[in-house]
Amino acid sequence: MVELTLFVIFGICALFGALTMVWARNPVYSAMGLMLTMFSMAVFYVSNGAQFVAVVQVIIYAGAVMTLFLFVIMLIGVDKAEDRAEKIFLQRPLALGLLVLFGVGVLLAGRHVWVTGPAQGVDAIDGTIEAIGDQLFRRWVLPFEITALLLIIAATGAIALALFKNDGGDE
Amino acid sequence: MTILSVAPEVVIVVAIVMLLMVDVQWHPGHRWWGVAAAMGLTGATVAVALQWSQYRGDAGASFFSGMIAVDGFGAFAGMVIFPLAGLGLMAAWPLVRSQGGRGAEFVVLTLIAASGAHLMAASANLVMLFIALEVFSLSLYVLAGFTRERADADEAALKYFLLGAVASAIFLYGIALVFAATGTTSISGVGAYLTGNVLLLPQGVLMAGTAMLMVGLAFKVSAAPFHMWAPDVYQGAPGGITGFLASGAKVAGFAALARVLTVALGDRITDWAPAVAVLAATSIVVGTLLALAQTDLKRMLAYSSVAHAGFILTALVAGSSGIPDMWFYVATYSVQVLAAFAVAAVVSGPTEGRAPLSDYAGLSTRSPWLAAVLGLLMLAMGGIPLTAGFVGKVAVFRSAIDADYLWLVIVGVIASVAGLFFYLRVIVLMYMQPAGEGAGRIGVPAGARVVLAVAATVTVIVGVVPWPLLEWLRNAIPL
Amino acid sequence: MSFPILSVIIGLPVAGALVVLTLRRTELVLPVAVASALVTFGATVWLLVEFEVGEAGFQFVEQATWYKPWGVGWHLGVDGISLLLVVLTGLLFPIALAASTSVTHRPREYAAAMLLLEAGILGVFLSLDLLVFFVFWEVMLVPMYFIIGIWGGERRVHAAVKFFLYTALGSALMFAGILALGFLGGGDAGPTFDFVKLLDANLSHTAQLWLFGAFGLSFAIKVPLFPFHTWLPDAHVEAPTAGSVILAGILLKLGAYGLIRFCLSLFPEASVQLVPLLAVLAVIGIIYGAIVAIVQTDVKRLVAYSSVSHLGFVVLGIFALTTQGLQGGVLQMVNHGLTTGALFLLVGMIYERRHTREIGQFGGLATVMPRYAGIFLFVAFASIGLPGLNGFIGEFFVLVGSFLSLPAYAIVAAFGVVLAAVYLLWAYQRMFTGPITVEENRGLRDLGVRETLILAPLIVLILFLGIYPKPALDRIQPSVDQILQRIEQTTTYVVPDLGTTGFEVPGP
Amino acid sequence: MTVTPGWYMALAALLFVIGLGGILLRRNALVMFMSVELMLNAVNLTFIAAGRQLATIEGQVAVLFVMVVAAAEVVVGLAIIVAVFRRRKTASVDELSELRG
Amino acid sequence: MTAALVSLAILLPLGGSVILLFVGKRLPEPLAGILGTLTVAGGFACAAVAAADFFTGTGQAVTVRWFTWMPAFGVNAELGWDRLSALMTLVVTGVGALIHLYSIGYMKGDARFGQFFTYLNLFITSMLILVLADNFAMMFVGWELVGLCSYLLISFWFEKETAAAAGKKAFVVNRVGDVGFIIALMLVFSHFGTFRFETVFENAPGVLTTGAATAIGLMLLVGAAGKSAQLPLYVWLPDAMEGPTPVSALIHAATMVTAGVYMVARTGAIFQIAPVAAGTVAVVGAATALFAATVAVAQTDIKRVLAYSTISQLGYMFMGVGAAAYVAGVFHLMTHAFFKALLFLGAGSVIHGMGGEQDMTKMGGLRRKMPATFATVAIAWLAISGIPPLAGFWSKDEILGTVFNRGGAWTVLWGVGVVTALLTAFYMTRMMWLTFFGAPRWDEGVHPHESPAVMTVPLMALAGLSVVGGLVNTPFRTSLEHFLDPAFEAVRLSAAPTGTTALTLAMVSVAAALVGIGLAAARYRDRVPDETGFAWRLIGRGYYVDDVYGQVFARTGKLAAAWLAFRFDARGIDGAVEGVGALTRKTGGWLRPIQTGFVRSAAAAVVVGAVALLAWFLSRGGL
Repeated sequence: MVELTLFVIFGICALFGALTMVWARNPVYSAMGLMLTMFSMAVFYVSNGAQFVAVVQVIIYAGAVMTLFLFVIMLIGVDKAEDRAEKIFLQRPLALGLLVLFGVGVLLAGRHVWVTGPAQGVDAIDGTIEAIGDQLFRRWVLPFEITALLLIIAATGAIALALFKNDGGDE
Repeated sequence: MTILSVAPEVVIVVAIVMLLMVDVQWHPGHRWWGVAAAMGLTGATVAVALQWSQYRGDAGASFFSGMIAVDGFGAFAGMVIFPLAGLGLMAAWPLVRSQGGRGAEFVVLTLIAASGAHLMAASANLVMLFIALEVFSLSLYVLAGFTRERADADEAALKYFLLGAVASAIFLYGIALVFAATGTTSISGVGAYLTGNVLLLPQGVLMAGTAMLMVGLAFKVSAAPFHMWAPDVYQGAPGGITGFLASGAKVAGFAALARVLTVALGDRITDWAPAVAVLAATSIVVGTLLALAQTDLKRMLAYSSVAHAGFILTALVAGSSGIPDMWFYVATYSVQVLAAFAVAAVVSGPTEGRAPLSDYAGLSTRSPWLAAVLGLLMLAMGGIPLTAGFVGKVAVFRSAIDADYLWLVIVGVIASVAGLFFYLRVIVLMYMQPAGEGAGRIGVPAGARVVLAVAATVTVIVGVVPWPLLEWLRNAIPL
Repeated sequence: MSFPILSVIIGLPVAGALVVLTLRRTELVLPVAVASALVTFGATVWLLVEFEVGEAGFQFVEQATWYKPWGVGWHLGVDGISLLLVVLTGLLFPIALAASTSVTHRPREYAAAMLLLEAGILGVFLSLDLLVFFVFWEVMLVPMYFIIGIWGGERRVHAAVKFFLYTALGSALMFAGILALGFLGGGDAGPTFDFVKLLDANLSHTAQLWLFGAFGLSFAIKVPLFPFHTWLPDAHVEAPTAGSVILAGILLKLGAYGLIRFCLSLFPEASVQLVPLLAVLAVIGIIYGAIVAIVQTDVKRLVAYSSVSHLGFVVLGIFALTTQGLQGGVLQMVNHGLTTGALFLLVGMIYERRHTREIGQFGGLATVMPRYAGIFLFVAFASIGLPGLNGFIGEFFVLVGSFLSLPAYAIVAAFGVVLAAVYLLWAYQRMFTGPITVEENRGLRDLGVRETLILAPLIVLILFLGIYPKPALDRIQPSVDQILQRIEQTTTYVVPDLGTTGFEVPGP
Repeated sequence: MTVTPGWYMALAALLFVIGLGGILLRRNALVMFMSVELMLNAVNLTFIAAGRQLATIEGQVAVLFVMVVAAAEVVVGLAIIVAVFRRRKTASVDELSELRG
Repeated sequence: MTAALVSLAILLPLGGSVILLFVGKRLPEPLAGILGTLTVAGGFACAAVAAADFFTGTGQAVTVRWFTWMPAFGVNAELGWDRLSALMTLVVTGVGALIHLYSIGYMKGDARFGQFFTYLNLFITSMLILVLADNFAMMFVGWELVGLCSYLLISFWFEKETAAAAGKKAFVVNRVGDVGFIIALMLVFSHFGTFRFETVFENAPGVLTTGAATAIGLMLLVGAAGKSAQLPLYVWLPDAMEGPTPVSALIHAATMVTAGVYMVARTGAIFQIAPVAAGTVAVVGAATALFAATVAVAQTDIKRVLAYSTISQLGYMFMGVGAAAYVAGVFHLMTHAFFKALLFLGAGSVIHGMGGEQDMTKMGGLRRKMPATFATVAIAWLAISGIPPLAGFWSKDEILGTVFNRGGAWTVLWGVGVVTALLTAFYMTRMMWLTFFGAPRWDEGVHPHESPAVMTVPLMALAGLSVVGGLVNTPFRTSLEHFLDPAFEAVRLSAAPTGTTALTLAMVSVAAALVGIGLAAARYRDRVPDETGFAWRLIGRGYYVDDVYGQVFARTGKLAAAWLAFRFDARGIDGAVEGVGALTRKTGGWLRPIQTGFVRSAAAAVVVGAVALLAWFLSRGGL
């Protein structure tokens, strides 16, 4: 019952946030909408037994990442509100049609049952740090190491692309 | 041997670290980068060669709790990718040098992309595959926009990035749905689940997941209609790196696609083969037709790569029996396309994005060897015999016919004739039309020379005597 | 295995091409190329001499498996049908090369392209593995494309591309057909592309029809059969002299050769069923090509259309499915190679002098160039099919041979004989007789020794084959009969019987 | 009424579609990028919900990896957007259409 | 021995031709001619020696086998030496030698003197191949080769456009006939499986149905009509007069044009089974005879008179062989060879003497200037007119008599023949009077003179033959018939009338001749009447048949060909080909706008693909 309540409330929040993000003309509002959705997600994670992930979601995602977004939004100007005119021929009707089809498709796919795979265990899972850490450093150690490469890319890439030295900029 | 399974990546990472640290400390310049990259790539190649020698054929195994597969398939991919990255860097070297100190980052990103590509081919787990794909793609996004002198590069990078992100999100969604449907993210696990169980429940989620996995990978290999980024990116990206961009994506993308389709979904071939066939046909037709109308060499090559993606997909309709043929095509085509873009980089400039075809008029007088190699490559891409391109076409069409996809073959052969038109146009320009006013001789940088020599040699030798390679692939790669 | 003469024959021009490319001195290029082509010719003559007359099967066979899973291998052999064409190829190349002294632009590449072309053509005639055959078939296009495109006339690029694409389109379907055939014919043992093995393939009727279509279209374009002929005039007009000689002399034969070797042998049922279609197209080609040739104003175009007409005879002969018709078809290929080759050489010689091929630009040439005129007339008459010259034998065999099975077609085709006289003699009249109308022509010099020597072998052969064709026919006949036997065994077709029953011609 | 993981997954599907909508309908590169993040979040929710039903923690691990990837992607993406903005003073992707045809 | 001699008869002229081809230019003028003449004369000698056995009655037909020619047809290069071919060989080489001799004088000073004899010798060779062939294929070879020589010699003076055109026309029209011949060959082979005369004729009654025989016969007739200038293929012969006069004499009067007659005679066994075909031959012959005779009446060019006269006389021969009077046909062939060659050579002599003038209205009164020519030509005139006892009378009379003797509808043909005889006498007399009698109407500067001996000697020889040639086969002494009998073994010959019928008929035809001569003599005795009225112009132009042909075949044909070439081919077929290429390229162009360059379009495309794949996969299960 609690879960249902949470689901309904935060489900509405998540959808509202998502729609806001898409709908808002000002990117700041979009960012706010997205943040709302992310928080709602965190709640869902908790209800699904993924406490640690929920924490990470809040701290890293809703916190750090969105902050980064906001920084950039500020950097490139908050006043850049988009006008709603569509330049591309047929883009909107096409997009809406496609979205509906896509959504209907996926929902139809899960109409009967969403999860068909065999249950791996009997107990309800508990996404504690221990449980996750155990997985992460045993079974998933290789992907974990590989993510290091992602970080190198992020670092070098950001430097390469956005670090304008005096000679770099040509404004 | 566990360490051997990740040895290529380890070597690459070591090389990256050495490169960066030495660079930061002593600023030795581009020579050092080259040495480091060469060592890294050579080491990685040796490592995958070792993998090949020990794990090919039936000896394939997986390591790190089923995260990475070491088998003929992955090793061969590495044996293509790492040298390809080396060639790509050689072709891109003038570009690297033109970037001053940022060149180090360029080299690093290329190395990372190479290992990402290899990991894509070797991943035995869908999540692992996703990470590898991101490693690979993110580095390419940066490389595409690396030069800051030109607006085109920005545009290319942003387009590539946004579309790539969408595609990988869809791909990831596919992983999630497949996970939900089968309870595992292991590629072979999915396959085992699908073959080993009588599935009583409706399979909608599995099917939706399959569709999205295909979207993500088809995007990577630029199959129509997921191809629209390719021409813009290839045209906008700096000439020097476009070759690696195009060829690497093909190798890694097809490796991943083939592994997912045949290992995870091999049991469902009757479901996906028709879809692959239609994708193939669409790509061939769309790529060919659009290439016909181009006036820019790089853009034309981009569309032609769309068509080639279609040809390669043609091999996949035969399922796992088509994989050696697919590899043959991918391996030879990737060298060709890399070299073709390398020519563009020489003629139009390493940092330039655009390469108007008019630049190539009379190229045979301005640089006979350049023209000869580009001509050869055009013929190879057009599928003229005695080049690897022809054997590749024989291979993939053979597979398709074996799988009773004659219609696809007919579409393919007719489109290849139409395709000849634009390949021939390049030759016409180079050999049958005079050079423009004031167009002097073109000097070919040493790196590009190596690339062209290798590409020409591979194209001709494999074209004339393809049997060893074919035999090799056939024995080594059953999944 | 005995000495691999056939591989050597294919390899010699390739080696020659490589040597030519490395030559530093330009003036050595042509002699070396000619020498290389002559050595190849020598090898083909050796083949001719050593050929066992009366044997129907393949001789000098070389066989090696290359790749079992694909069923592909190196399988060469020569029989009566290909033998003469191989020799013809060997003969025409040195001649064409020797006639190329006017090529000054990139002579090395030119000579190399010609020699590679020769290798490709020889490969097509000699391969007995369909995939290898196809390789040669396609590869041959490339040097020809360059020869037209680089060393051709004004609209060379258009012509070269058209030539390449048109023929490639045809061969694309054949390619699909070959692959399909390999699988259909291989059965459970895996695919095979070995021609000899495929002869035993038990193809369904439908499969035969489809495959015939795929192969046939490719060959029809190459021949070229009406209405697939329009690339030919363009290619001929723009090609340099040697290119035209080879194009008309040999390249066109490849199509007809393919029809005999592959369509008739591999798809007998379909062949028998499609005889009316092919015969109609052939006859249309005969008449149509000739009529269109009449009004051409460019000599090369005229000869090109005459080729359409002549090749129509060849195809008619082939699909007559009688021994005379088939023999005539094969012989006519050789004949056409000699005569049309000579005609193009002659046109090239006048072009070198006057840089025009417009018939209107000439007139009265016989006065200033009697030897040229005489040789031209001689060759023209060979082309018209005058008895005593080679063209007659071929046409006669074709006409009488096809009358046995396709009387109505043969009768219509016979009118092509009249038209041939009309277009060639009218052209001769406009070019060589009457008063000299254009001043530049007054100072033209007659053929020199070199030019006469270039033409001499063709003239001798034209006469020889016209008077004494038996040596050629003796070699053709067994192989041709074997094909007919096969057709009779595998289909309900019966080669018309001679003399006993006859057929009714409605009386008054 | 019990909330099954299926509910979450259905909700995730909706969010995913909305994210996709942002890509198709918005032309501010930043907003588009945020839409991608939304899609990734939707996928994460799917992973977690499915993982719960399957009684495996693998779903959660996968989510963690996705987050890392997303973070790296954000860095690179924002760097690209900034670079574009520096040159063009705009974040509208519609103006980046010089390469076409 | 015989074989060698027969071979030699062919090889001698051939050798002469080959030698002259290579060295002709370097030989001094008369030498080339002498060589040519000697080889032909040598051929005659050989033939005469070989034929001696036939004359003595002991000779047997001989087959001279050279080599295997076309194995698949069972055809060898073989010569058949029998009485008919022997006779033909003698005529060809005999008349040929005389004309060669004559040509030495006539062609004097021509720039291509040697070449002329090359061609002439080649012609003799070809003609001998034709008459000596022992199978259809060989005959066709000769048939075509004489056509070639005819082409070469008509357009010998190729600088003259009309000459070149005439040569081409002759060849092309002949080729039309050849199609018939070829079809006949095809029919023969498909029925008999061989081309050998002997086999074919022996088995013809058993193998051929009437229908088949008729078809073969009619096709042979088409061929013969081409070569022998019968309706409707006669148009080339008048134009052929563009050639040097000896050529006209040799080829277009004495030998080549009679090949059709020879062929019909040779293939009599087939015509025998096909009465309809044989009848058609006769009808065509009669029609041609009459038609050409009327046209000849209105010609002013001396050679054109003779040309139409030749056509007309050939018509007689056709009538004869059509009526199965083969001996009579061949007989007339022979006599005609003598007197028509003589007429042509005489005309040549006149033209030579007149400095190239051929228009009879500008001649007149030449008998004094050129007595030898006049005398000889006069003999030929009487011979052709059918005045006994000259050669033409006997042979013509035999034909007419045989035709009459067959009764029924044939009588009509006989009537036509008589009318033609009258016309023949009329136009020949007209020619004589316009040329040799009356007042000179020469152009200024023309000084007629008698030709040299090298030209007049052949005239005299031919005149002699024209006088006595008829005597070999008179109703009183049918030696030619006896001679040829073995050659026509397989054929049932029509008999000539005997007794009073024969006499009456002879008197009728002589009367017709005399009337013709009388009318013409009266009309042209002292003046040149005005002959420019419509009717004269109509027949003068040969009833405009040639013009109609020109319009219908040449002009319309050319227009049609141009339409085919420049519209249908270039625009239609090639347009379609190029169109496909262009369309493909254009399709690429049309697709380009889809590639908008907008990120969001690309994204939409991705989603389109995703939706499509989704739809496909969902349709495969799960719904």
